[in-house]
Amino acid sequence: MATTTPTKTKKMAMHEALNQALREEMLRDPQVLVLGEEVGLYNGVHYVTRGLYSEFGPERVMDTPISEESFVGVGVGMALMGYRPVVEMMRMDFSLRAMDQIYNHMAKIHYMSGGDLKVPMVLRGPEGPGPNPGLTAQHGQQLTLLFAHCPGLRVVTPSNQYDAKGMLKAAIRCDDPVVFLEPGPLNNKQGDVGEDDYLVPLDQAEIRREGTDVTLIGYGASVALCLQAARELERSGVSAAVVDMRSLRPLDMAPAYASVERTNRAVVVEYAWQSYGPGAEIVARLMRDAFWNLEAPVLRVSGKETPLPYAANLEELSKPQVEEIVSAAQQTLK
Amino acid sequence: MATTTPTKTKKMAMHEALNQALREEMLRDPQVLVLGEEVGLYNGVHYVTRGLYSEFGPERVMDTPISEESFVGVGVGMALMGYRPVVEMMRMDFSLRAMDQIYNHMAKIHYMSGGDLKVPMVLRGPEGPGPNPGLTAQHGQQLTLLFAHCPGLRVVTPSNQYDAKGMLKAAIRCDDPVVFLEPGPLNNKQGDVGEDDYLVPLDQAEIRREGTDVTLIGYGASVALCLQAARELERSGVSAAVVDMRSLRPLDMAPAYASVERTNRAVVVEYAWQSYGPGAEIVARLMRDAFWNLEAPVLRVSGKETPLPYAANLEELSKPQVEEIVSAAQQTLK
Amino acid sequence: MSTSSEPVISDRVAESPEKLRTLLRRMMTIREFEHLGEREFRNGLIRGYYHSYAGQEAVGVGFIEAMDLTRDYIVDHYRDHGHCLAVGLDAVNIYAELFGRRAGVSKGKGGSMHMYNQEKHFLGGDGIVGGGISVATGVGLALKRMGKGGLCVCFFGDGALDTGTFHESLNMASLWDVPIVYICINNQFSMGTRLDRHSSLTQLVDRAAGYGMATEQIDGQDIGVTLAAAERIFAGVRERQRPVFIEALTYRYQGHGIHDKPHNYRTPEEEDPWIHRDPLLILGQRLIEEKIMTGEQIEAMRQEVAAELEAKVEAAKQSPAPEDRELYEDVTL
Amino acid sequence: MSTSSEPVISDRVAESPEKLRTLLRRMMTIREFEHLGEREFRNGLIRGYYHSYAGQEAVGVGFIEAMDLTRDYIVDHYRDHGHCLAVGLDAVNIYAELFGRRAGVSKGKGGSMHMYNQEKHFLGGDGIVGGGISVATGVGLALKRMGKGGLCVCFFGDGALDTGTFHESLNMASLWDVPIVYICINNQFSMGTRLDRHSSLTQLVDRAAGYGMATEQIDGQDIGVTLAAAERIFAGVRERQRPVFIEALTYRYQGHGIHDKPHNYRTPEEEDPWIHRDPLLILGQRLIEEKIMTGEQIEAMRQEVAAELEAKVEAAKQSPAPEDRELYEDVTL
Ligand SMILES: Cc1ncc(C[n+]2csc(CCOP(=O)(O)OP(=O)(O)O)c2C)c(N)n1
Ligand SMILES: Cc1ncc(C[n+]2csc(CCOP(=O)(O)OP(=O)(O)O)c2C)c(N)n1
Ligand SMILES: [Mg+2]
Ligand SMILES: [Mg+2]
Repeated sequence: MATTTPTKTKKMAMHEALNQALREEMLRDPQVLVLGEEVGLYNGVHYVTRGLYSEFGPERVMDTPISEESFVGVGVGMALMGYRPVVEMMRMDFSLRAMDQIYNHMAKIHYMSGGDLKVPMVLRGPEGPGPNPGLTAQHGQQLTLLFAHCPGLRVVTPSNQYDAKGMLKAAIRCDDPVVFLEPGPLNNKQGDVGEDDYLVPLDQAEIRREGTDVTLIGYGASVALCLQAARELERSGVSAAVVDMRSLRPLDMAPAYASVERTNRAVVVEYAWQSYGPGAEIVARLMRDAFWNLEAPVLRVSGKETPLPYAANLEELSKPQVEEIVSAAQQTLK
Repeated sequence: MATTTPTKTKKMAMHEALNQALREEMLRDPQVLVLGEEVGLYNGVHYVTRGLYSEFGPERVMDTPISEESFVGVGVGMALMGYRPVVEMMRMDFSLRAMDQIYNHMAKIHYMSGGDLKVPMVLRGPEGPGPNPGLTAQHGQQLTLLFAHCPGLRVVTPSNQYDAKGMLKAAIRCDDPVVFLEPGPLNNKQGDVGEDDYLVPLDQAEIRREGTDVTLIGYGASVALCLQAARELERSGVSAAVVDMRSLRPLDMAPAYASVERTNRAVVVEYAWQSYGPGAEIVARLMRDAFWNLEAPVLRVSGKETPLPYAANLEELSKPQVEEIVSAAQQTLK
Repeated sequence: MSTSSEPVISDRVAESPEKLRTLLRRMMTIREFEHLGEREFRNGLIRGYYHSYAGQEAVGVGFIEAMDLTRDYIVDHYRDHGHCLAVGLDAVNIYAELFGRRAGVSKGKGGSMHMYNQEKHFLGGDGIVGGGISVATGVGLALKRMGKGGLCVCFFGDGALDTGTFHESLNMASLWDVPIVYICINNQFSMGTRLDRHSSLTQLVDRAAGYGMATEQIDGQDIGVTLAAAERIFAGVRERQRPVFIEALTYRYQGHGIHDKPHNYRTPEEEDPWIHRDPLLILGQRLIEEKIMTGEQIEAMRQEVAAELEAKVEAAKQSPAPEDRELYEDVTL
Repeated sequence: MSTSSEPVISDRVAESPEKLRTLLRRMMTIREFEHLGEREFRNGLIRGYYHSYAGQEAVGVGFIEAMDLTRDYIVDHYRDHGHCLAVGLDAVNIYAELFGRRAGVSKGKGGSMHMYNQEKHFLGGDGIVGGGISVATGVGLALKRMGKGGLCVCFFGDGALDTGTFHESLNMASLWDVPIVYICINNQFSMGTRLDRHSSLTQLVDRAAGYGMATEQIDGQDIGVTLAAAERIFAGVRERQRPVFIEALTYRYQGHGIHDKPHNYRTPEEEDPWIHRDPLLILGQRLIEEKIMTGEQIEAMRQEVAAELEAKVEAAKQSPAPEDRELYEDVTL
């Protein structure tokens, strides 16, 4: 997949970057269409589909009933016929309703048909505790793991506005089914986005910050926490590298390995629940392939293992904290 | 939870052991009931509910329509009212249809209600490639991980007939919602089962074989592979310990840590797909808490990362192989 | 009990003046509760979601009044504040939940959509559209097994009819003769989507036709109607041990949630006829007509209710936040 | 097109003698195919699942004959061998799939329930009950957008009506005017569960009443009826661009799958009337009555078909297993 570096950039919210990606791809390819709850007339609960209904009309921007299992299936069916549906989950939590379609159809038809059929679709939506606080237990989960474990899917998550646009465009053009996880906490956050038609590859991790003492590894919303922690560590003289995994399936470990070769230490950071969270796989790969470079155990800083509580203090506590990252990093240096 | 050691044992298939557990608990406690597809009149596709319908009648052994999401919900509702429903998934694959009920209701109501409500139910069924070969991509998955990641659930899986009975009985008596995963490959396999009313704790891993050179760690059906590999390793002079995790949530790492303290080496074995599989968490815990005892990276032997293919040779290949375990163990000893 | 889709013209319930006054006060309490709650949301005391029950009071108050809460149970959807008040939970505890405080109905852990109370037989509050329908079916089945004549009342919106679990659950309830009353609160919208854009049939009783279950469409604005219908229907369910599906026609005054601006997708003109059939107005006029209360007395009652609720808001504010360690309580780690 | 639940007495189709002979041969091929397949299962060549189509031939052959496979598409359930034959896939490739060989319809990777063929517009085979219903709805919607008059035919069993996705999909198909024909093959059983023990209404057209969609119950045993109904219904769907729901009444001769012993839950007596209305028998008798074929000619045809299929079995056996590396093909790693 070719990456082009855009010449001009503009500050915008992540939802605007995603909106640009959708709009550009819909203009480029008439097979691209969008469906989901409130994506059309309502303009999208998290603004990602804003303006598309009035520009492209109800045949390409389809409001669905609250039927997650089946409108994912509708997406699969349209994809089998050569369309490129982008199916929105209002929140990824609701994809629990669609797990059968995702695991057993979207992900597997290509394989089960011996390669005869393709399912070029994108399933996307926000996950995790944000953009607003107070989402509570059934609306603010980060279920990344459920997708990442499933062969046949690609699972990606951007950590910034620039990637959000380029990766969503790449996902739409990809012939595999792609689960595109939008970090809820970043939805309304501003950042630089290229104005041209550029793609960001779906299978390449990226070093966000060089460092020599410890490698902080994150994906999606946790990359920002890693960068913050790295700045704090710098003050106490610790040089932390930050790796943004970007894709969880396939998982590109090369940049992490390269960084750990220098730092010999790593901390994996994620909003997901720790036990069996995606970070465990990153640790297990480091164990296998970077063991001899490690001078301390790789630690994890994660979301706390409870349903997301409502009370403000408990909700805040339940998230991975920058201080926890800092202290984990320091612990690897002891 | 008290464990009693039975005085007499008898050889029987795992499905018979499970059947005994159900029957004993139904006799003991009138609040215990069973529901699922073909569990009654048909006597259960995998024989686990055999005879219960004629003994306990249709009010306590309920045949359901093909409505997985909603009959799990029915189980949740009955549990809220003080019943102890045991909900069967004909195959755990079909629980993908019920993921919302499992994640958002069964697992969370206790927490979301601030502890006011309890959901004492068991969700059980066979998973993985067996008992028969040829289950194919939508029927032979091992989706352990999807449950293990969810706070609020207990997730257990027996590796032998004896535990199958004692753990299912303990699961039924437990006030937490329990996902009880029956290793498909073991369903028809024979082994010793206690004839009395005994319980096996839901949160304790167990050393199945002592060894001094390498620790093989498995759960459910993979424990048998570990034991086989251990016997083969013995022939080449390698002494392998085998740890049976038994419970994945909570995860009892103590026996594994103790064993690795002696062996300094470990291989984690599972039928699940490797990437983001439960084994990754076990590796990540060893990384954190046993790092300084390790003299080689902990390796994993897992199911291959593709949908389960049909052709006999491909299906066989897709499973974790004893030779792969042996060679991974030997690699840790290099 | 009608199984047709024709709206049934139920008799207005003939209740004592005292009862009618109580019902008015209860509906007023809900209306005022939501006003103050929305104010406190804007003040920053409430976070996340806020779904107001304003406009729908006659449905919840009518049906819940007819329940026998010594043996009947409720399973609710996320728009649950009004129902919490109707079962008799103290507004202090409901506000405290909305403020995320220890005194909250769910100890501050649940939030707006997740109120539960075993004692009042109120089994949630649920944030997943349709998520409670199968749970309620299980509760109804348990009540049947328990044999004390209890029934389950399950509330949900028109949008919930589009979820597969609605269909699965009604089939099972009918197969198994579950004593349950499914109450679809048809407030004409699923979030910003008008009924005819999400439902292939807009007479929702017709969408429940496929289960061999009695169905009935009722006016959800007149509490005389909802209460009379509820009493008659509950008696039938207890006697026949069969499920029933009710479509209560009503209207959501506010946006879907507090951030939603409904005039993006509907006009003030279409709201008008509903506002003219406001449930508080209808009962108020009846009380005036029947000379039970004067307009001034009604206004005085409203002010009294509002003042009481202000005190409840203040009391709720006094409750401390949960302690940090409570994060890890009520879950096996 | 009827929207009522009354069985419609469709005209028997008046076809050329040649056509009728072809239809008989096709149904015979399916029947014999399944006999040989079950034999090979018992011989150990086929593993896992085997769901026989025997008894239901007039449904699949009738409806598929009426399709225009240059533009129409099929989405099927797991009982798919018969439909694969009806769309014109070679029995060699179907057997090869059942044997897990490279020449298989899905290169040996899918198995009995997972046959797919883009060229024949056959989009699966699906092991999840009801799993294809929404996929088919998407296919139908795509066909509508493509504007070439194509329609989608979606087959599933009576058990699939209990899955929520059935309900969700029909609602969307009706809302969006999707040109799709949902064909419920009501063979009276969902595995070992008789219709009245899994479905609250046993006239399945009635369970599809809630979507404002035309529904029709037809006799699924007489191919004259199924073919005529199919032609009429497809023409209507193309013209009106509206979905239709069909309930085809038929019977599953064998157990649910090859290991199932149906006499554990049903009697030979109740099978009798169905076996007397065997689809091959009905068409055979018609051919004899109309003097198109004699009984001997029919038997000769059966033997010829059987011999041909024996050769196909042998040919399929010649196909090698997939190479080991194919495990990792057709999936992004
Ligand atoms: C499974 C699921 N999908 C989507 C949502 C988001 N959502 C919350 S409420 C709602 C609309 C529901 O409308 P209705 O059922 O009519 O209830 P009302 O809000 O009108 O009371 C939607 C789409 C959700 N909570 N759960
Ligand atoms: C979601 C799901 N649940 C359960 C099963 C197991 N199962 C396979 S077929 C079947 C019965 C289906 O009956 P029906 O839909 O009438 O089709 P028929 O077998 O009669 O053709 C069941 C329960 C499954 N495959 N998928
Ligand atoms: Mg509504
Ligand atoms: Mg059937």
